[in-house]
Amino acid sequence: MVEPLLLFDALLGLAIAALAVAVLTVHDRFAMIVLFIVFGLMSALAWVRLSAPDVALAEAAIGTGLTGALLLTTLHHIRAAPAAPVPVPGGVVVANLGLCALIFGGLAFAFLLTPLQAPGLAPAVAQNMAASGVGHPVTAVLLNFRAYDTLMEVVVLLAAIVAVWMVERGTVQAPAPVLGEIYRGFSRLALPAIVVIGSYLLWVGAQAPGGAFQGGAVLAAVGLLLLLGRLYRPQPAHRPFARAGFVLGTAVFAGVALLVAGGGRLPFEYPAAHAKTLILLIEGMVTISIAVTLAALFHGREPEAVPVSEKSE
Amino acid sequence: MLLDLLALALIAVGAFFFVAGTIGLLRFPDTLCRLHALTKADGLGLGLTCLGVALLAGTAGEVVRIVLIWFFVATSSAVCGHLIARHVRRAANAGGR
Amino acid sequence: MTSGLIFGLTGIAVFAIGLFGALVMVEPLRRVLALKLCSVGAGFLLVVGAWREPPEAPDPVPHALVITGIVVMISATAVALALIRRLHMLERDTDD
Amino acid sequence: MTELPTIDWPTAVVFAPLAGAILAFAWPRRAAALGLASVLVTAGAVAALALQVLAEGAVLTRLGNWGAPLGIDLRADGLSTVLLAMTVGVGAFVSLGALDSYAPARADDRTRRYFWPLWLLLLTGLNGAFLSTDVFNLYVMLEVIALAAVGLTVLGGGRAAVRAGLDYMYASILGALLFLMGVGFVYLELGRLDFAGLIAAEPAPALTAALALMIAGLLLKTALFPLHFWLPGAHANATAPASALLSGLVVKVSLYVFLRLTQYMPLPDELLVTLIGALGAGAILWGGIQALRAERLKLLVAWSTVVQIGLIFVAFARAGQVGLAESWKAVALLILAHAVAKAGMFLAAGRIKDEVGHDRIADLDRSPIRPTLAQFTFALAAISLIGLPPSLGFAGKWVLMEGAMAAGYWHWVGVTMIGTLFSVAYFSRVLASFLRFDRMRSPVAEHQGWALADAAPLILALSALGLGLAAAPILAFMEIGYPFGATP
Repeated sequence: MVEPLLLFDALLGLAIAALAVAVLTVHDRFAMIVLFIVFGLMSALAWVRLSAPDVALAEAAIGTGLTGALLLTTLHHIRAAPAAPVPVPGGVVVANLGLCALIFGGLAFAFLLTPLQAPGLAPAVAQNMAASGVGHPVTAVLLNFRAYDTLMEVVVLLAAIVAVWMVERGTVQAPAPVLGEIYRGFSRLALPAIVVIGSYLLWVGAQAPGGAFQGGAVLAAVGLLLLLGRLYRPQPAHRPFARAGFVLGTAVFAGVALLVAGGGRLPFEYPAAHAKTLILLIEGMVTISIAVTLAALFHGREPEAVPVSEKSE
Repeated sequence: MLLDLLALALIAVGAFFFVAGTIGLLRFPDTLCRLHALTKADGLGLGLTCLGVALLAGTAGEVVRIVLIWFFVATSSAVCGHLIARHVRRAANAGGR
Repeated sequence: MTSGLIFGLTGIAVFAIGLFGALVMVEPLRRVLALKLCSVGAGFLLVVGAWREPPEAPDPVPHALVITGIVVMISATAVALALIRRLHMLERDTDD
Repeated sequence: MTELPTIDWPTAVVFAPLAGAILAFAWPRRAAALGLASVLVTAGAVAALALQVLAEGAVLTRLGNWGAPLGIDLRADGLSTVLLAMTVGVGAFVSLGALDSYAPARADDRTRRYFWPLWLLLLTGLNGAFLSTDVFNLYVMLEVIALAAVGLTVLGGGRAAVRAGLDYMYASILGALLFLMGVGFVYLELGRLDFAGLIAAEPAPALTAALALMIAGLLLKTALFPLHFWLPGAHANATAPASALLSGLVVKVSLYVFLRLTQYMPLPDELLVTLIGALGAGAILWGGIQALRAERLKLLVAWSTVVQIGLIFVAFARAGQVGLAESWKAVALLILAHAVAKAGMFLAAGRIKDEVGHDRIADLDRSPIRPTLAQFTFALAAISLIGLPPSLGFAGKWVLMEGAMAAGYWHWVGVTMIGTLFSVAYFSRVLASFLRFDRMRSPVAEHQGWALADAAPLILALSALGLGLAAAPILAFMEIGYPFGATP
């Protein structure tokens, strides 16, 4: 029963590598992005095969779905630019091809010489699961054992939105396409469902695959639907709320990490009795921040006071 | 055992329709024809696959989730098809003028 | 031959392909995609490092690392894309 | 130190700037006041940490009380603490300089509002990186630094700055991803990510691959020749305080991580050490030639960063087979000297540009306005970068040359001397134009010899000069916690 699945894995691996090549070589830029999305979904499938459903969910929602949306909206803005400004000299291409082939060979050689069954940290995680406050090992690692990394990851997201707002000052962007009535009807139908699914993913993360990042990404889709259907338009007056949304996750996460310290406890050392509550609180706030930030990254520029002609339809 | 075989058959037929839709996508001449092949065949393939998987599901909760997945994928692909077709028509109108 | 071996090699190949793209491509969007390919390749390697022959459960630590990596990568991608849009706007304005 | 109670100083050093960043972003009207306050609080926390390190030796914080390798530890030994002090010290004076550079008369409201959150996020990342003991945590910190640094690069908003920022972004992400791939190989082989695991590890093919990937990524991020292509544009086109932070502090982090990693995972072959030294020599030559040809003051200063980074790698390379036991001191001193002097120099260059209105070197001596104090500051910083006594740069070069001569590595001595000659040559291009008055036909206009804004760069340049006298205590402090001796 193992052989057909291995064959499937091999085909999937080949397809993924081929898609990667296709992303770089296809001429049309729209096709390039679509191929990338297919590539991302195939990678997520491969990670399911490697028994990593959490990672697959995150890659499908964030790494592929939202990244794809970001790429498409950027393509929409720069579509006037020439596709390939300057051709690269053939010699450079060949030299780099050789270099990368060499790197592939070296890395593959090192990989093949490494036994894959190193014990890793799995036993240590299993041993401390009871003290972590949650039942799902990946969530325990993200929100408890390596919570400091996760806090800094939220900081990276905060840095990204600060930088994006700073970069895109006063840009008047290409008008978004009008999507029509059927789309609006669909988004009204889908919005509540997405909210439920996102919240469910957040909640279930304590015990099963899911969690703040996947849930936040799904909720960010709400923002995308609203922005695309012009059901919500960012106004300059909303900026304080947006800023509050961006920093909420970081602030609560850092605040909890510091406040639990004291009385002989260290930062990030949640009291055992309240660990689950505190982790859920952090996850909830981080989810909101992630959703707001990702939607704002999709929108791009900071909503600024713009000339009246721009505001009215 | 019989149920398993039936589920397997349904999924296999579903997969066949997906493949057929994909071939249509690759072979048909223009966007509207491709859309025609894709949405119809994939809709059928999706339904059959979901039915097959639902037969294998262990609990009622799982069946409900599969039905929900079917519903949302079906509606969103229909809306996507509509949006693409709409875009094509507008582009054609804009080009024709 | 195991799934881990197959996908480990896939990941290294994707990383090398992405590296090539990052070094050679001139088109801004394609360079961003090449970098994203590199990150998926690195993700593959970590997920393979976590993988154990079923029924043994995988190691959760690398899974958490890859999720972190995915979020970090979309942040970096968003900033790069904002710069691309801004640069395009500035260049278009001066060309007119 | 009983009067330092329950506050955990390593955590405070990372969280104080983070809190400042959150506040400065959430209340843009108060950004400058909140930002400056938070930098000062961070400086206080670093001072407290330094006292604790002095009293107790290396300080270890087991975040969440799990302990590495399951959890993440923060560790402050002498070297980390000195670099933290360098970061907040330089950062505090650059912050003061920024108050003037981004004053309402000079910069728009946006620039002022966004500088502070970005700079404080950068400070969070820098401090976190110097305290980290976990390779994946280092990757995340490098990304925090990268995004904040790119934001600072394009703060001016001009086309050249955005283009340079985009190139910097590509290089930065690629460097980080090479590092991440290396992290993957480390986990594949060891099943853990902390430094203690690296130290205890036996050599293995996967670790060689990991080291190669990580070093490639770090060299790209630190802009060692020939991977320096992104640096001059990014550092020359940013606004002056941002350039000071980028050149003075940001490139030092990847250097620091490089130093730590090569200590814990020694390079397998001396040939590689020599190769890195040769790249450093290439940086000295190429950067020197480009600095001689640069037409703009800030571009010249940016190319001088390429040269100085080359010099630091030469200092690293003279370790040879003996290992880093001795040569790391020269590296650390040169890092310190360059950070302080280059930050002062960029701020002074910014002041000159602000006052004169341009920074074309050829026309500097035609200007009717002579910002003499800024020019004096520039000259002082140049003295440290050239390496004249008693500056910190001199101390660093002295340790480097002494070691190289003792080990019989005469080629590295020669390279260092050539680098010094180049520095003299390209800085004297600028200094000469400061001293010449004969090309100015009209009488020197209303004299603006100095302003309060010159204080920050002047203090930095004077520190670069004066700290050379304190090189011995600094070296002694850096050895606390045996960064490069017995296992920590």
